[in-house]
Formats: sequence, structure tokens, C-alpha cells
Amino acid sequence: MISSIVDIMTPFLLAALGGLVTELAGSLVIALEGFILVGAFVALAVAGATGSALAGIAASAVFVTAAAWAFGRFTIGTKANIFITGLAVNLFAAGLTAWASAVLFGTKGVVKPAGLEPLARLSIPAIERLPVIGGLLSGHTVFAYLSWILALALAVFLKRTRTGLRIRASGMDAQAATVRGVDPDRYRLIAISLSGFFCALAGAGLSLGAGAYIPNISSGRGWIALVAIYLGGRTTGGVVAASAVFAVAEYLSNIAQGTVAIPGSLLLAFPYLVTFAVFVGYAIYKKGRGKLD
Amino acid sequence: MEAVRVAGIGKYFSSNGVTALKDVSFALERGEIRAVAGENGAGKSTLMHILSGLIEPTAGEIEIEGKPVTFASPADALSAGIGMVHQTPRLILDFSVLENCMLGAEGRGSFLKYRSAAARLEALISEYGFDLDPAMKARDLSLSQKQKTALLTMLYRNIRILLLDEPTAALAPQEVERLFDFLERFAASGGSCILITHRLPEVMRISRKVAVIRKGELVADVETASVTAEKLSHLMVGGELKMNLPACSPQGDTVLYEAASVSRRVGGRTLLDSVSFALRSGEVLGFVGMREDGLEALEGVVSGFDGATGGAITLSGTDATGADTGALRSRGARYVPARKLERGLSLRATVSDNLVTDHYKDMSSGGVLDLEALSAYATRLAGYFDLGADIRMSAHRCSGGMLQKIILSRELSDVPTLLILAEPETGLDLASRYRLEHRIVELRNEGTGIILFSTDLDEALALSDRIAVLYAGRIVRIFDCADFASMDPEIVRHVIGEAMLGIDGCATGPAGAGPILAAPAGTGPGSGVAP
Amino acid sequence: MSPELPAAKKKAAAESRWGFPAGLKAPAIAIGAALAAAMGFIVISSGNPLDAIGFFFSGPLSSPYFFGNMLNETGGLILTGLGVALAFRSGCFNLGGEGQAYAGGFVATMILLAEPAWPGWLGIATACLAAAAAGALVAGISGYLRARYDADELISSFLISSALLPVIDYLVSGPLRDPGSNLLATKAISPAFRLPSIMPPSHLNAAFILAIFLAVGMRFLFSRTVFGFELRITGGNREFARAQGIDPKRYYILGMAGSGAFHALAGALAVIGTYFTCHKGFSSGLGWNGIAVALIAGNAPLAVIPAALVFSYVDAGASSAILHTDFSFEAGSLIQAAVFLFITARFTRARFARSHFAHSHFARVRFGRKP
Amino acid sequence: MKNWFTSSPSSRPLRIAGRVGLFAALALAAIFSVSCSRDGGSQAKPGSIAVFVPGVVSGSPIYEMLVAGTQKAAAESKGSTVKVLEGGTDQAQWPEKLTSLAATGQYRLIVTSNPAMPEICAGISEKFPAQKFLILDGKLEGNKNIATVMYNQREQGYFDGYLAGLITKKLVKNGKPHRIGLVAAQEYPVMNEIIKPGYEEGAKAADPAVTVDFRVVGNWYDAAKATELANGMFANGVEVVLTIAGGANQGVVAAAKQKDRKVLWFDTNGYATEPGVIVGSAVILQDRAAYGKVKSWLDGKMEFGKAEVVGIKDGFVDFVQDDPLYLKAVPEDVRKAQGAMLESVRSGSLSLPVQAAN
Repeated sequence: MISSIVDIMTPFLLAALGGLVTELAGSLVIALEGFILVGAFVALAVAGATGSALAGIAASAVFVTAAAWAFGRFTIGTKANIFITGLAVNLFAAGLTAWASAVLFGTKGVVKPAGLEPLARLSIPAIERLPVIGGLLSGHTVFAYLSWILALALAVFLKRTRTGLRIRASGMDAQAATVRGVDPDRYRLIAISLSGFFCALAGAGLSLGAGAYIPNISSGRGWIALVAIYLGGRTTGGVVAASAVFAVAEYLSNIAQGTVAIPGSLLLAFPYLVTFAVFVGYAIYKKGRGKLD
Repeated sequence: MEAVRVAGIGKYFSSNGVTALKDVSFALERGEIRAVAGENGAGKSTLMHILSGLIEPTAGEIEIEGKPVTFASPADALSAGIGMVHQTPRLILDFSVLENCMLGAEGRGSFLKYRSAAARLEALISEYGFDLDPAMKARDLSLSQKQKTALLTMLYRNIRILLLDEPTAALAPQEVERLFDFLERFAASGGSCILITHRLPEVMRISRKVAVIRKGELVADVETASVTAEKLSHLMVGGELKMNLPACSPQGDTVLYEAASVSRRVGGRTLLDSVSFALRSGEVLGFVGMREDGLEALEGVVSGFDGATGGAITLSGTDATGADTGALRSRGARYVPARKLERGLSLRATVSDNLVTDHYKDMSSGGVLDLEALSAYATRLAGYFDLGADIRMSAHRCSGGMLQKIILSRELSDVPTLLILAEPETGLDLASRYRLEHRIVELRNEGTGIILFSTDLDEALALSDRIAVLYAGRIVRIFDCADFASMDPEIVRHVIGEAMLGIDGCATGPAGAGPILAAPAGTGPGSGVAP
Repeated sequence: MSPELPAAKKKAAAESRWGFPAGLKAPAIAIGAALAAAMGFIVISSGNPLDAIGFFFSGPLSSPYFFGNMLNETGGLILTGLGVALAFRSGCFNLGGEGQAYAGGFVATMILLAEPAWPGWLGIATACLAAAAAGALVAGISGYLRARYDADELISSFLISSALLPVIDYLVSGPLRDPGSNLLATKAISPAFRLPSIMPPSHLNAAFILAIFLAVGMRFLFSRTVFGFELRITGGNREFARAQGIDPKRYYILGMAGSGAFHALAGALAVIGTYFTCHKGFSSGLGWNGIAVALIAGNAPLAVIPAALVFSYVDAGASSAILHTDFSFEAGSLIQAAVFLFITARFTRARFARSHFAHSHFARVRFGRKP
Repeated sequence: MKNWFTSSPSSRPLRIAGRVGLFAALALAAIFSVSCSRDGGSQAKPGSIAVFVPGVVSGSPIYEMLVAGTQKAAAESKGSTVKVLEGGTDQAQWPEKLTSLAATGQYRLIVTSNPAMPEICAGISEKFPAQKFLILDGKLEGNKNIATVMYNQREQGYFDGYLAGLITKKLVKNGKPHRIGLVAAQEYPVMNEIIKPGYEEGAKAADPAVTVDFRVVGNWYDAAKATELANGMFANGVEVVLTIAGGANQGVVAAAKQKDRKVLWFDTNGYATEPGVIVGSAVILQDRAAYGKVKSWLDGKMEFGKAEVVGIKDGFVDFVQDDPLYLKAVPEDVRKAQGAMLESVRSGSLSLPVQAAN
């Protein structure tokens, strides 16, 4: 059970972390969806060609980070509306992956390189048998561990490093940063590039997890990740929690499909309703706490 | 040796076709404190922004310590040793004092070295005797602490040339003295300083030389000792200004507004502690103190923005406890807030729209606005403070002084029953201040009751009939200004200043114990007396 | 106002009044770049690019059928664009347009199917009003949550919409599906309830005129009415609105509800003007594209019309190129992407922007929201 | 997020209106320059065929076969051309796109495939009476411009179900519940009314104790969600899953491979997708149908107004038994039973008429 929840959560978490950095830098990227898609394609194409999942992940990370950088450079340089250019990236991603797929694999459909094994799950022998902790810590793909390490690293990065400090400053008050000699555009660009990196991993996890690239495999995860950023109160820990909430809701809905007498199609709404309920409940709780004495 | 030399500096804004500066040249010695005086929009700030690298001049050259420089960004200016402290301190509110100082000067390595940075900051703080905790969030700082933090951010990076834009606006007199002490020590250690101010006594007190800018041109650059304050104001305005206000009018004796034991507690913190006072119509009651000492909280309650958690309020004899902004407005209250940008106007609306938010309903029928009437009305209002701008332009293009004029034009246009004025003179030039003071007297004579909130003691003294001092959420003293008439202004400032800082021993004692406390002129029960 | 304005300022004011910028260069370059990029894609991906380019430009105008369909799409985008703009202007962000449009179409269909005997005008009016009310209700919940609990309307509208989609999907393709058809759709509405067609055989119908009318109406609302004035002031700065005695909570709710009503109306009119039944997922893209249209139009109601037209022109042009040449399906989205990428870009020197920053150093306030 | 729109000062809308106006002007100029050089509407050439794909070809074997079969037939006929137009997944858009295709007048025959297409084509046929349609995977009788061929998908579901029943009966022991899985991309009439019942019917014929665990992905591409759904089934004791979820099938395969369960394929031969995991493929031979029908049209032998229903007897529905991977993956006794069942359907001794799908 925990293993499933972790599996569902990983891509959301990775993408949301990427989005979080850009939000904190004051230049929220809505192109997460497109980045994930490209990341998934590049990871699978390279892994299929080289037979090494690691090479696929690395290539995907490099490529999408570079693409995100170019996107950021263009958007910042031309002061274009980042929402509209983000939409453009999402459209480009769908079109370009289809085109590249046709050129490289002769199909615009499912790409499934022969001999590419689905991702191995790492089990940690000593911990594996522990009741709850065993499920939480053992038996996941490399991406789950990566997402946790990156969440932690991101928290440290934002709080403890020079670049992190400057990224946050750029988002909180660009002018205050400017007068201290910090160029917010530069740090926004770094943040946007980082979001590409995170989304590349999210995408690689999806395609390598299925052992195939499927057009539109991101399936709206980039959008839900955007919601997770706000649901999580724009903090790293909050984003982890928000991703977990959505993953649990999604898991419950998957389970319910086979066990509850509600039509499966109707249950597709369940994760959103649960998340909505949690969101509203949290808002009411927060409002109650800030009351006058 | 010369610290800064600028030659022939000019600035033309192609975006709106305005020439902000024309051929400005002057030099600043090392160890010198130079005052720059001028009206709103004269170009002082533009000059400072050029020196701090925020904007590039369209003409002219800058030399720093003999070397010609060009600044493409504040980063360049900072590395050349020039730093600016802005009028509204540019701090990152969610950062601590320490993080604000570190930003942009993090030191070597990718990782932040909080511990060594904190040690260095502590040393600076104690060296200059600031009352600051490096771990505090900038959001929670008082305005004077913010100003000090902004100074610290510059000191932290070994700035040799400090540019200060109206640094004394929010400081108590004693704090201004401390700031000046600091500047003198800074200058003595070889630093140089350019100080923008419109307070002529301060110019006389601190500067060796003073430069006057008018309409983008340097009209004087003289030894301070060689000019008088009158001469300076003449230079700034470009003509004589009548500065003699009408004499105090007799006050009415009906109680217009009464607060009885008003308290406000939020999240366990007591912001206001049983504040009681009465305001008569035709009276200006000034509240002074630090914003966090209850000034901000009382402004919030009086204006209807925040609710009181205890006590009662009456306006014109009827209950107004818990009345919100809309209810107060419809009962004839008008409000000039201290937080202009948040509460005073909308930067996303046009100047015209901002001017008519008080009257659009009167110029409509059946829910449809009469645009011509509105436009004529806005044009008329814009003339009041001589706004000098196209009223169709977006407010975000206005300077701080212009924004303040917009707010004042709107809120003071009618004769309100109750007028709440918070920091009304911030950013105003001499001419507008004169006009404002004139209008306040007019309104007072018409019977308007005015509650003034100010951190600027001079402003409060100039405008008020009575002055109440807030400290730690309570009224510690109420002074009657008539009693000050014959006293040395310096002593008055000192006495009130001590009350503001809570150091005259009255903060905890009964309000009546102070030496100069006058009995309230009113006869209402408890009016004017703090518990 | 000072008696004499500097000449340059006067000129700028006069120009902005007529909707043309002081410098035509920047937008011209932006549009040129957008078109060049779009053409570039055609050249790369097409065997006979000249034909494809020709069809891209002339296709939407080549016959009343294509022209009418393009205008019909424009009408829907105008409505959702107006909905997004209304929310933006009131200081809200409605991210739930998809679900609201779907709900509107669904509600309208249900009403018309329930009362097939009503006179046409009555049915149409009732359906539109009911749909608008449903949309207003759905979006109004988000507005209410924001006003009452400070819960971000952006998230709640997205989540509500995302939950609505599968529910309506289920109803339309499940219990309420027309059993006599293999389409995933409800029964068709009675011909009496179909909006009059304008340019047969195209789908262009009275809804387009209504959309234009509503855009003009919204422009009037914003600039000439007390309600619009208060809405704009509130959207510009909530605390200021409060200080002026305007209740901002009212405009959280009304702004969102109005936005929901416009989206739902777009959905309802798509049913009674174009599809005549509620197809599963017919609203897909309406909401998102509405956001794009509103942003391109800078949230100005009248600018929404040309922005929607550009949007549907690019769409129709790409479809035309696909239909007549070897141009492929994805290439259509690439063209749209190219236009999106460049349409808001400003190709000016970076220096200019900084001087602007310094000039308005008070400018940046976070919109009605504590940082 | 708010600064998406806070960044625009109030004069911006008007500036942008100007920009958009300029765009329109440029576009018009381009149109004039281009349209002057174009000739008028072109005439339909005798062998011109258009394939309208209600969806996208990519990743959909059914449509890939449709296109391939049509192209093969056209290639054999001199002067015949094939244009493929994708309608996208929003079915509300199909009528308009198909109308556009008919409105060009360039194509003598429009070939398409989907149960929903007959009624759409019938509507368009009223406006364009000269246009002929060939619709596979759908049924409509009596329109003189439309010919349809419908596959017996009850048989198709039954074949996979029977095998699922056989395997479950063999693998599930110790009184554990006999469950088989069906992962669908979406619920739609043919799925709910024909395929699913057929699948269940076939399974029960082999193992009366079987129940079907039916789950829906919600779209045709979310492989990760399909993985989770399949894992949920496996946790419930399911041994065999039939997956009809387009690209998302890959998620089911990945899950089954990891958990060592079996997957059944639909529409195409899927054994090679994951040897050893895919143990059954109930196929329709749409390429063959498209080829044969288009060829007969090219030869002028097509009868319009007719609705055919074809099944295993006609050779358009089948279960692939001769694939070496099938032989390797499935034990002989199971294969034998499956073969016997197929033979009885082929011979007519077991009749599985598809319900008159309206």
C-alpha cells in the first residue's frame, strides 16, 4: 500500500518541487507538463538506445534543463508573459516529441524499445521487514529515493546557499534584491532551469517506469503539481505534504474502483474531491487560528 | 581627496518624454556629509538612482575617487563602494535582519556562513549602538529599525559612500540625533555621505555644504553656513512661500468622537490597552509614538479597518463601535492612511479613478456613471495640489509625492465630520505641505474633528491642538499644544520625544504625573485622560 | 491638471486613447517573429510549403463554411476570454473554466431535454440563465471560500473543476446517454431550441452576436457603471477598496461568480448553437484557451474580440493546411505554440525596461494579497 | 502566480489591441497575396480517398490498421490517392472536421472507423449527397451513400475471457476467489454493452466461479495510473488482466511483468510486446477489412446502404493461436481447450451473435 502511494507521489513531488523553485523566484513556470513530457521522451529514447536507464536519466536531465534555460532566457529577455509562453512550451512539447518520435522510431505512438527492463526496485534487506517503515523506506524505484533526497536538498539549497537566498529574494522583492546588487532575472533563469531538471526526472520516472514512451504520458501531472505548490503553502515541506495528500487520495480512488459499488468513471473525481476537502479544511483551520482573542 | 565627482549629468526618460535632470555637476570630498534639498519631483531621487546604478544617465560622467566609472546596475555601484538607503527601506520582509544584510554580500563559497556573518553583524550593531536583533524578521521591525537595517546592509558590505533618501522621516528626535551621530562617525572614519532631505533644520545641523535642485537643475551648491533656512526654501521653490499659518482658532466644545477603554488583542499580543480619549469638533488631536507602540493599531481601529476587542466608540453621539470603513465613511469620516500604497490608492487604476473613489456614486444615475462629470471633478481635484500630471495616466507612473497628493486631494476635498490623517506629510514638498496645513486649518474652522497619527514629531507639533503620546499600546501623556507656545522648541521636542520612547518614567505611572501635562480643555467625563 | 502638458506626453496620451502604442516597432517585430516562426514550421514540416502557407492564410476565408466556423469558434473564445478577464479585473484567478463551461453546457442540455415542449425563446432563455446560474454557483463557491476563509480561489476553482469533469463525463456517457446513439452524448435537443444560423452551412449562429454584444456590454460595465468601477478598484487594490467603503468580499464572490457564468454561458451556447447535444468532453480547451485569450488581450473586454479572432484564425488556418496538404496534426499545435511564444514578447533593449523600473519605483505591489 | 497579470499596466490592453489589429492586417495582406495566385476549388479525382481518423493514428493500432489497409488498396490501383485527416479525441469536433473534409469535394470516398461515425456521416450525407462513406467498426443500414462493416466484438471479448477463465481456474487454488481483471481506458457503449459482457461470458464458460474486476483509467495514455490499477487487481488475487487502454496498456504490462502475472491483448497481436507476459491476443483484422472493402470500391463493386456484421467465420475477428510466443507462454492443456472453443465458434456450433447494437 505505502509502496503504491510512494509510486503515485513521486512524479507529482518532483514536478512540484521544480515548480516551487520558480514560484519562489517570482516566475512561476506553467510549462511543467511540457517539460515532463519531453523528459519522459528523452529518457526513454536514450535508455532504449544505450540500454542504460542511468544514461537515459542523465540525458533527459541535461536536455530538459537546457531547454528550460532557453525558455527562461527567451521569456525573461523579451519580457513576454510567462503564462502564455508556458502554454507555448506545452504545445511545443506535444508536437516536438511526436515529430522526434516519428523521425527516430518511425511511429508517433507508443515507443517500446526491446530489452528495456522496467525500473528495478531497490529493497533494503534489513529494513524491508519492518512493519510500516519497511514499506516506506524499501522497495521503491530510484526515483522515489531521488525525489526525497532532492526535496531535502532543495530545502537546504533554498535556506543555506547563496543561490538559494538570492532566488528567494528575487521572488519576494525583486527591487530590494536589485538594490543589493542581485540581478533577479539571473536567479529566475536559474530557477527556471532547475524546474526543467526536476521535471526531467519526473518524466523519466514515468516512461522508464512503464518501460515505454506513450504520447501524453504526463497526463496532466504538471498541472496538479502546480496546485500542490500552493496547497503546500509554497514551502518544500508543504509541497511534500500536498503531494502525499494527492497521492493518498488517488490511491484510495484506485483501490475503491475494484471494491466499492460506485462506477469507476465516477471515482476519477475522488482524488480532486479529497484534495479539495483537505484544502478547505486547512483554510478553515488556519482562519480559526488567526482569530482575535 | 574627492570621493565622488559628477559632471554634466542629464537624464531624459524616453518612456514619457520627461527630462528629469539637466547638466548637474558637483563634487563630494571624502569625509563630507552633503545635503541635497529640493521639491518633490525636482530630480533628487533620479540623481541618487543614477549614482546607485539603478538608472543610467543619458549624459555626463561619474568619477569615484578619481576613477571614471559607469554603472550598469546597482551591483556595479556597490562594488565601487556606493550604496543607497531608500526612503522606504528596501528590505525583504520575509528575511531576517541578518539575511537582509547577507543578500548580495554572502561572502565566499556557495554555502551561507550564518554564524560568522552573524558575528560580524553583531559587531557592527554594537559598534554603532543600534537596538537590533539579527534574527528578527524584517516584517516585524519598526520603521526606525527598518531604516537601521537598511543602513546595516550597506555598512555590512563596507560601503564608503552612503546615499540616504529622507532617512529621518520616521524617527523620533532622539533617534534622529543618534542617526546624525552615526553619520558623523561614519564621515570621521573616512566615509562620505549624501543626504536627501527637505527638513531644513536638519540640513543646517548636519551638512557642511548643501546642493539645491530645482526642476532637474542644480541651482545652488553652497556652504551651509553661508545660507539661512529661508534662503534655502526660496532656492528650492524658486519664489517666496507664505509660511505663516492662520492662528489657532477657538475650539468647539462638543465631543465629536469618543473612545472609551478601547483595546485590541490579536493572537495573545496586546496591541492597544484601554485607550480612552475624546475629540471635539474643530480640534486636531495628534497621536505620536512608534508605529508598533499602538499608533498603527489605533489607526486601524479608528479607521474601521480593524475591530477593537474591547471598549466602545461613539461618533457624533451615536455608537460607532465595530463600525467598518464603509459605515464610518457614510457617516462623514475621511481617512488618509499611513500605508499609502496598500490603503490609499490603487496603482493599477488611473489617476482620475483614484481621485473620484469618494464621489463616483454621486455622479451616477441608475448605476451608470456620468463620465464627463467625473472627469471634470477629477480635473478640479487634481488642480488642488497642482498634481501636474495627465489624470488619464496610470497611477503606477506617479512619484511618491504625487501619489500622496492624489490621496490628500481626494480625502480633503469635502468638509468631513471626522478626518483621520496618518503621516499626511510624507513625501510632500514645501508648497504642498503649506497647502495641506492651510486646508487643515480651514477644516478645523469648519468644525471637522481631526485625528492625526504621526511618527514625525514636527509634523504633529505643527498641526495639532493636543498631542497624545502612545507607548506600549497605551496613552501615556496628552499634551496641550497651547502650553508649548512659549517654550523653547528644543525642550518641547525633547520632552515629547522621551515620552515616545517610554523613558521619562511616565510609561507606567499615572498620566497626570508628567511635568507639563495640561488639564484637558474639555469637560466630558474622562475626556483626554488616559487611564 | 497643469495647463500645459509637455508635447511628448500629450502625444502619448492621444495615441493610447486610440489603442495604438507610441512605438509601433516593438509589436510589429513581435508579430513578425510569430509569423516567421509559424512559417518556419510549415517550411520544415511540409513537402510543399507554399501550398501549406497559402492554405494556412486563405483557408479560413476561402468559403462561408470555413469563415463561419472560424467566427463561431471566436464567439466561444470571446465568452470564456471575457469570463477570465472579469475574474482578473476583480482580482481573482479563475482556473476552473473548463469545468464551468462543461457544467453550463450540461445544465442547459438537461433543461431543454426535460421541457421539449416549451416555446423556443423560452427554452433558450431559461437554459442560458440556468447554465449561467450553475456556472456562477460553481465558481462562486471558490469566491466565497476566498472571501470567508482566505482559501486561494485559484486552487479551489481548479480542484472543483477537475472533480466536475469526470462526474459530468460519467453522467453524459453513462446514465444520461442517448441509448439510441453510439455517441458519448445525451439526446439531441429539440430543433425549436437551436439558435438561428447566420452563415449556413457553417455553424455560425446567433451566439456569436451575443458574444460581441456581451464584450461591448462588459466594456460598458467596466468603464461606465458603478459596479464596474467598484470591481476595478477592488481588483486593483482590495485594501484600498475597503478604505473607500467598498466591500471587497462582495467582489471576490461576484467576480468569480460572474466569471463562472460567462464560462457556463459559453458551454450552453456551444450546445444550443453548435452541437445540439451535450457531448462528452465538448468543453475541452475552452477554459484554458480563454485564459490565453484574456492574457493576450490584457484583460480589456474589447481587446478580447481581436485576441479571440487571432486565436481561432491560427487554429482554423492550421486545420485548413492540414485538410488540404500533407501538413500533419501536431504541426497545427506547433504553429499555435509559435504564435503564443512571440505574441507577448517585447523586442526592446533591456536598458529601457530598467529605466522604467526606476521611474516607477513605487510600482510593484502584490495584488491584493499579503506577500 | 498573480504577477501573470499584475505586470500589465492599464494602458497595456490597448497596446495589445493595437498589436492584435496589426496581426490581422498582416494576415489579410498575406491572404491577398497568396489567394490571388490560387485556382478555385479542385475537382475530385476518380480514385481519391480520404481516411478520417476519429482520434489520432499514433498509438492506436485500430486506426493504424485502417490507414494501412486503405493505403495498400490504393497503392494497387493506379491514380488512387489517400489523404489521412485526424479528428482529434474531442468527439464534439468530429462532425465539423468531417464536414470540412466532405466540403472540399476532393474525395470520392471517405473511410472511417468508429461505432459513433454512422450517425455523424448520415448527417453529413444529407448536406453532401454526392459523398460516399465507408465506415468500419460501425453499423448503419439503408443509407445509399454509406456502407458499414461491424466486427463481432462479443466474440472478441469472449475469446480473451475464455482464456482468462482457463488460466484462472488453473492457477488460483485453495479456495481463493477466482477473479479476472479488465482495465479500460474509458467506459463507452461498446465497452459496457458488448466487450465487457462478452469477456465475462467467456470467462464464466471456462470457469463459472469467475468474477470480473473492472477498472477505468480515465484516458488512453496514463500508464502510471494503469500500473496502479493493475497492482490493485493483483493485490486482490487477479492472475490475468485484459487491457484495453491504448498507450496506458504499457503500464499494465510493466506491472504484470514485475508481479509475474499475465496480460491479455485486444485488437492486435501483442505477444511480442512482452513475451511471456502477454498470453492471449483477440484481434480484429481491420487492415484486411479496410483493404478488401476499399479495393472493392475501387473496382466499383461496393454496395452502399448495406451493413455487414463480420466475425471469426468471416476471418475478420480472430484469436492468435499460432504465434510461437503463445505456444511458449501457455501450457498445452490450456491451449487445447482454447483451441476447441475457437473451433466451435468458427464452425458455428457455438453462436455468439453480437446484440443488435442499435
